[in-house]
Amino acid sequence: MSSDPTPLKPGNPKPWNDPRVRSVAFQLIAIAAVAWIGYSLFQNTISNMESRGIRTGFGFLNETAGFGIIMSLIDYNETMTYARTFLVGLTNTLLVSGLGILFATIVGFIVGIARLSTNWLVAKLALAYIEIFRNVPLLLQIFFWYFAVLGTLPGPRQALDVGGVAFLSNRGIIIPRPVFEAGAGWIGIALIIALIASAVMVTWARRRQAATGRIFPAFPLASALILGLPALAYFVMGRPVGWDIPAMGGFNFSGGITAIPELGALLLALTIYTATFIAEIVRSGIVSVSSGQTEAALALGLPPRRVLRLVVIPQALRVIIPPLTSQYLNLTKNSSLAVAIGYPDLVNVFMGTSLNQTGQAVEIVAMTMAVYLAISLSISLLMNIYNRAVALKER
Amino acid sequence: ATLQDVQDAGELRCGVSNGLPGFSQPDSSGNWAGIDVDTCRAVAAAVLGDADAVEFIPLTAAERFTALQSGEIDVLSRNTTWTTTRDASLGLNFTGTNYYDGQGFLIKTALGVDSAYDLDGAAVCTQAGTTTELNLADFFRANDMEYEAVVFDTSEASAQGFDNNRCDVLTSDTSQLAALKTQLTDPDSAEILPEIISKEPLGPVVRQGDDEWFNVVKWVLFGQINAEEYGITSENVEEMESSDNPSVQRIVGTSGNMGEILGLDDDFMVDVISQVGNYGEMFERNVGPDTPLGLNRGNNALWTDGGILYAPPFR
Amino acid sequence: MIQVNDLNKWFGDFHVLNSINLDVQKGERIVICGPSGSGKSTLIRCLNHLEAHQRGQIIIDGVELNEDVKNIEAIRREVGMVFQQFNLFPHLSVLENCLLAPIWVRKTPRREAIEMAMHYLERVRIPEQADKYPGQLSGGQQQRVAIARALCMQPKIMLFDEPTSALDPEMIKEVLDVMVELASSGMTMLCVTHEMGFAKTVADRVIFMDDGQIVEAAPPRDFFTRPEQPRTREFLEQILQH
Amino acid sequence: MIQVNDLNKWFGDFHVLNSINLDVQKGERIVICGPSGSGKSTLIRCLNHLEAHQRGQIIIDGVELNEDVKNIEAIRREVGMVFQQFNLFPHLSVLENCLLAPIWVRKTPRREAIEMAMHYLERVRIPEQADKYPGQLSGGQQQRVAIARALCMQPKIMLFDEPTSALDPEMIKEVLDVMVELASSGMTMLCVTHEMGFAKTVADRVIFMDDGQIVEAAPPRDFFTRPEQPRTREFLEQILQH
Amino acid sequence: MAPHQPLPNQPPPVTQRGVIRWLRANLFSSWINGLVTLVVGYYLLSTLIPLIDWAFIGAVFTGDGVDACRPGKACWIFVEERFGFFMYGFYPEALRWRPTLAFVLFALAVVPPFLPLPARLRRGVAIFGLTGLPVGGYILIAGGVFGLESVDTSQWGGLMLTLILAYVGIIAALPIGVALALGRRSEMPVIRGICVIFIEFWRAVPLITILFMASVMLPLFLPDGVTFDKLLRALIGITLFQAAYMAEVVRGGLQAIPKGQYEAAEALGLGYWRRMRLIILPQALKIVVPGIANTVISLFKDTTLVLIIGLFDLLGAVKSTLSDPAWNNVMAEGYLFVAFCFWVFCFGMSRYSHRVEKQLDTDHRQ
Ligand SMILES: Nc1ncnc2c1ncn2[C@@H]1O[C@H](COP(=O)(O)OP(=O)(O)OP(=O)(O)O)[C@@H](O)[C@H]1O
Ligand SMILES: Nc1ncnc2c1ncn2[C@@H]1O[C@H](COP(=O)(O)OP(=O)(O)OP(=O)(O)O)[C@@H](O)[C@H]1O
Ligand SMILES: [Mg+2]
Ligand SMILES: [Mg+2]
Repeated sequence: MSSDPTPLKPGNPKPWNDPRVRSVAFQLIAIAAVAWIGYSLFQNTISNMESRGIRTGFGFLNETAGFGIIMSLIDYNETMTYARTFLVGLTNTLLVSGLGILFATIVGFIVGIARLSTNWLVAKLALAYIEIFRNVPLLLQIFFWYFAVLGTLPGPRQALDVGGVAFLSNRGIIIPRPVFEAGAGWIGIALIIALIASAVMVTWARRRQAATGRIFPAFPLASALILGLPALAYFVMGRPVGWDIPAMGGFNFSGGITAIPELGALLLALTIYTATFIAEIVRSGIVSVSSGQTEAALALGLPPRRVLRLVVIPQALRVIIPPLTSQYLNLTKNSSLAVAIGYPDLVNVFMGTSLNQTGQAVEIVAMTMAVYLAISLSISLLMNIYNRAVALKER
Repeated sequence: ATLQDVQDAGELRCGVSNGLPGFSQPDSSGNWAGIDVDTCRAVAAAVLGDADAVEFIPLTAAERFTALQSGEIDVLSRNTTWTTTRDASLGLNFTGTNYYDGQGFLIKTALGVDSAYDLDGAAVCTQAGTTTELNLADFFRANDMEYEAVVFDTSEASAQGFDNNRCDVLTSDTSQLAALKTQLTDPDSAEILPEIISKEPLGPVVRQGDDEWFNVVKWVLFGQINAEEYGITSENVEEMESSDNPSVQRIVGTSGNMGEILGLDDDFMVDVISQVGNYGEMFERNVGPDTPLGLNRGNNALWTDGGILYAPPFR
Repeated sequence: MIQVNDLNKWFGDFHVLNSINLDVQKGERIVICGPSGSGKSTLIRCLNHLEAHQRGQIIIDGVELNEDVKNIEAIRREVGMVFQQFNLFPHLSVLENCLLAPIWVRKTPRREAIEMAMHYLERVRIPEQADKYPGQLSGGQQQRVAIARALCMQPKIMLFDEPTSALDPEMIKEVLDVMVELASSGMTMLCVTHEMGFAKTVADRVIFMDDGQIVEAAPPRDFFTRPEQPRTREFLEQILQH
Repeated sequence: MIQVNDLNKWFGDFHVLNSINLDVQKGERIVICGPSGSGKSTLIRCLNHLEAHQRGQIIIDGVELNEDVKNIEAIRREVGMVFQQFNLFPHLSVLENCLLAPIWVRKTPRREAIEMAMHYLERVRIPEQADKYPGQLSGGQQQRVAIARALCMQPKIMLFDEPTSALDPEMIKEVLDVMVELASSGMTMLCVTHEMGFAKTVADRVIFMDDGQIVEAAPPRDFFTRPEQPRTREFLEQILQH
Repeated sequence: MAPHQPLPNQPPPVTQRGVIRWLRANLFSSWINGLVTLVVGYYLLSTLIPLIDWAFIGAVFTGDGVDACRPGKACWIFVEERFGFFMYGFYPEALRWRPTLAFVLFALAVVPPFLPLPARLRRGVAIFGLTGLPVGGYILIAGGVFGLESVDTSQWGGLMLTLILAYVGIIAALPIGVALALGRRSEMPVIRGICVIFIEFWRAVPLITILFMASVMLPLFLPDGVTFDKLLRALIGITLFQAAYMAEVVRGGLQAIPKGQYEAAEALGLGYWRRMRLIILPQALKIVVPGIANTVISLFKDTTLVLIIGLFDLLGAVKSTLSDPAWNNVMAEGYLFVAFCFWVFCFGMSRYSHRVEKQLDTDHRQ
């Protein structure tokens, strides 16, 4: 063993030939370069802003904005502050991205599966859909849906009427708004009870299956419960929910909840565009599960839908999820194209109007970018956690 | 200093609207025309002696101030309203007014509305980042009416939205409304309501803190107005050089040193007037009664003709 | 147990199985061999309807195999299959692989299913691997898991499609040992293989296929020592050289 | 030619090489063997600094191998290496694989380099494959190209890391033949291999490693007939069974 | 037993043959499938027929002005009349042969992978496409030297501008992307960190915010008086954006190269840069051809965003004429025309990349 008192060390190289020295030096230079670039950008910006008399700082956030926004999820009117417009833009961006992600996922999965249909017509139709909408710029598609399609809907006076309660016109879709009266709380309580009962039932069904082997149709029952119980409460309590049905008055419908066409067009375009990518991802995910896996599962006697649920989908998801999240990110970023048709998203409201009123470009652009960065980083983080959780154990 | 920079570059960078008939609009070979465009040309003629030495940079309303602040453009001439905030807190200076305007409403005749006070609940198309957007809010608030603001990033898109019936009313400066009306599928299906809800003095803007350049841009416009007042036109400017009216002489540079004290040649107004014309010519050419816009001088007539155009004297 | 009458199958225009007739008794062990492309795999796969046939009859344990989904499911429950490429489910542990069929097909309570799975894993001599994932096992171990998984269905018939040909020589022995043991316990087996040693020791009948047809079927002693058909002789000469 | 003094290497906490001492003369041919994981590959890879060592000295042809980039370059120029997995460059033709080192490292004019490459390709008996791509060759041919590629550097020392263990039995012979020929031409060689036949024919010394240490080093005659250490005997018994 | 007589192979039953088989297998394999076929087929026909009627049968292709068009049918005269503007923007008409020539050269540089040319010639053409062509193309289009009349970038527009943006974006983004990818795999933590931050930043923010910064805010960050061309700035923004995506694609390729290749190259005595240039990158880039093609296609589509910063690319050019009072109600035609142009290019590029992939692959089977 090495009980040598003076161990032989590999001789020391000449410093300029030592890769460690070189590496440290190189990195120092890199740090210096980046720091210098950063510093001079900062310095230039400061001095330019000063010499041009541009206001700096975030004080403007507390000033009154003074302009109206067509759609806002949170309470807003023109007497509120710029900080509020930031929140309005942010929530609108999150709304359109969230809905877009939801719809694009649904459409994407359907089309991706249709692509694998044994029906030639369906498969080719799915392919045609993908090839057409994937290869046309999103901005153009937004214009198309907004101006060329939704723009041709009739005006509010000639609105297409769905059962006299919901209306479709070029002002958007207007649906009745529920007005809760006394006793409506019971419906909520019934819903909560149904949810809890369903959860209990699913657990119980799983336990019973483990104990007796019998499979319990928990899913259909739970759905029935969640829908049925609140409905029951609704009638028992003597229908405590009134509906604010939109009515034509003056220029527009009043009452009800309106989904503005800008939102509609943006959602349509984002959904249809992103779904083409998701469809391809889904298809390749499913194809990546080798036919041997399906055959083995069938040979075990599993019925086809169980094969899907127990064998194919869990394996396909591993392949699907990572590229799927980057599509989600793309969709969120692409929602900034809202500015082209006037949907009041973050870029439109905050980086558009607010920036223009206050003139504080640097602060506002930085805040806007920070929002997108934060969204992106948190999704990446979740993604990494997921990936680690589902990584296949290998030798 | 901007004057020096422009002279060194041999070209004036001018921010204009990306398509507003009568004010700034490119034709399909890239030639820009409009009263805002001519304002820039006049500055270029004064500073560089060549009215064509301008690079026009189309900007959306939302981009314009940032572009000027950052130094991306030398002068902003993009039907921009002169307001306190803009003058004071954006680090900008308005050099004057090249068009006195007011905000109005364009409405579909079919709706049968004839007053802006009957617009309660209307959907209103407008352009992002404009005073229009703010005045609109004020007007409806003051009259206790509801409205729905449909905000587009270009005026052309807002007209498109109005045309598509996305909104009931299009609001903008009346001059623009006249221009936008011509772009409708059926220009006769809409009319401009009588109410003017705001004052909109539109004019060129420069960066704050560069007084030399501020003066140049300011006095080129004043010069054009004064030229109209003294009857100097692009036709007769040569002859006017031999005029013995001292006011005229100072304008055409045959007496006094107006150019020199501004940092320009003494006959800078000759370049401006011969190449671009006086204010009246500029007006008639771009927005006057013989153009598709067909606007009358109205407020924009000289003070001597019942308007409010009043330029300080060249002296 | 298995009756195949005049079975015909085409892939497009290509006639893969041509009038196959076969009768397998309960407990019989059949080895199928033949040159590549002769339709051995296809035949095996027809027996649990991984491939549909176009003409003829397959009757398994009294149930006719046709397009009727109920029949197919009933038959698949009785027929276990082991693939050349193992086809284990990589996202499930070894134990979970084995539990799938008992729990979801046979509706066995989980506890019992686990007991049974461990029993079969012991039988294929890898009980200690129960909690590993397939990716962590060697090929031989994987194939043994595949056998255990099929056994967990408690099938009446086991089909093997070249179960050893994707393995390294040392691992082949592990798997063959397990199969020999299985055979000696009286399981009905159909096995496509070129392991002639295996055929000699355990088969009741060896079937030789060529060009989609059964050329010869005979007990192994006769088959290897005095094949009747010249085609068989030719094939045996090639294969026994090794 | 090669001097290794008290060489120690750790992977993290794991002591892979433990006080290795080794002296190789010019023209000597050394075979290294030992159980898997004993550190044979690591030792070989230390000799051209594919792995850095943490203690001890390696002196090759008078140059000490340390972190000094110049020294590493100088030593790599003199040492050719043949990997178990060949590691040919798939995007380059066989000839281009061989030209790489002469042209870019030795700065030989292209014409000369081609001549030399063809010479070595002839020596490994595959001149006719010069314009093919590695993907089009069999394993044995690929390994011969790898040898030719290493020879084209005109190295003073050749290192082989189990050059035949990824090959089919028939191909092993092709490659061993080439190596024997190379050995007989007087090249200094260090070869990790379990081909005992090769060791017997060409080695000047056989080194047995276990657990990161050199357990025994002896001429092949002594090594195979009367190994001194019990550990060596045990290993030889296992390996010679085959 | 009699010697085995091989039975003759029989033709498959009718359900397995010809058209019937195809129909059965593909459209009517089960009653559900059959139903789906009928429903889908019905809706397909009932939308396609009016569409075809609108776009082709009833459409007006030649004539004079908007009056020659039929209401409710496509009016392609509009596209025809403005075609020059859509293709070249404000580029002076007399000089339009110059960009045309540049693009013909470009097309010539793109074709060779499909011609049975000697490898060396092919490589020569490829190198020309990556180096000589951009320079030559720029000189041709911008002019100002060799007696060519200078054309300011503010006059560039239409499809020409779209193609220039995409082409330059790709050519410039590739080397930066490769450098970033190498940096991200570097052993030096500082370099790796810088590259990671750079890549993640550019991938996270929307392109239009970048274009906004580049087009109106840039002078704020630069020393006083330093300024450059607006088109160039858009190009830089697009390029850096693209480079971040490219870097991730290339990194995938680098990761796919087995460690043995690095070691073998090292054992041959090749230094870092030679290792990368001669061994690693050629293999990695080949692997990522499909990935590169995808980013290129998305870049090509993203160039439409320059419309928002006031450049008249193809979409911008079309959009700006839509407000022309002389041409009312031609919006659908205009947008469809743009969509068609983009579609042709994007679809073409994806086919092209498949071909290139195959081409690179047949060089040597593994
Ligand atoms: N899905 C398919 N479509 C078309 N032809 C097929 C298909 N599957 C198999 N074949 C063809 O059918 C023939 C029989 O295939 P099969 O797999 O049954 O042969 P095998 O006897 O098992 O051969 P091997 O010993 O190589 O496994 C082969 O010629 C094969 O090419
Ligand atoms: N990069 C590494 N990091 C950590 N441990 C390693 C690394 N490379 C090798 N080892 C470990 O070092 C030990 C010696 O490895 P080495 O490859 O030198 O053995 P070997 O004698 O060549 O074995 P074999 O005959 O299997 O090739 C092994 O236990 C191995 O797991
Ligand atoms: Mg087979
Ligand atoms: Mg080793």
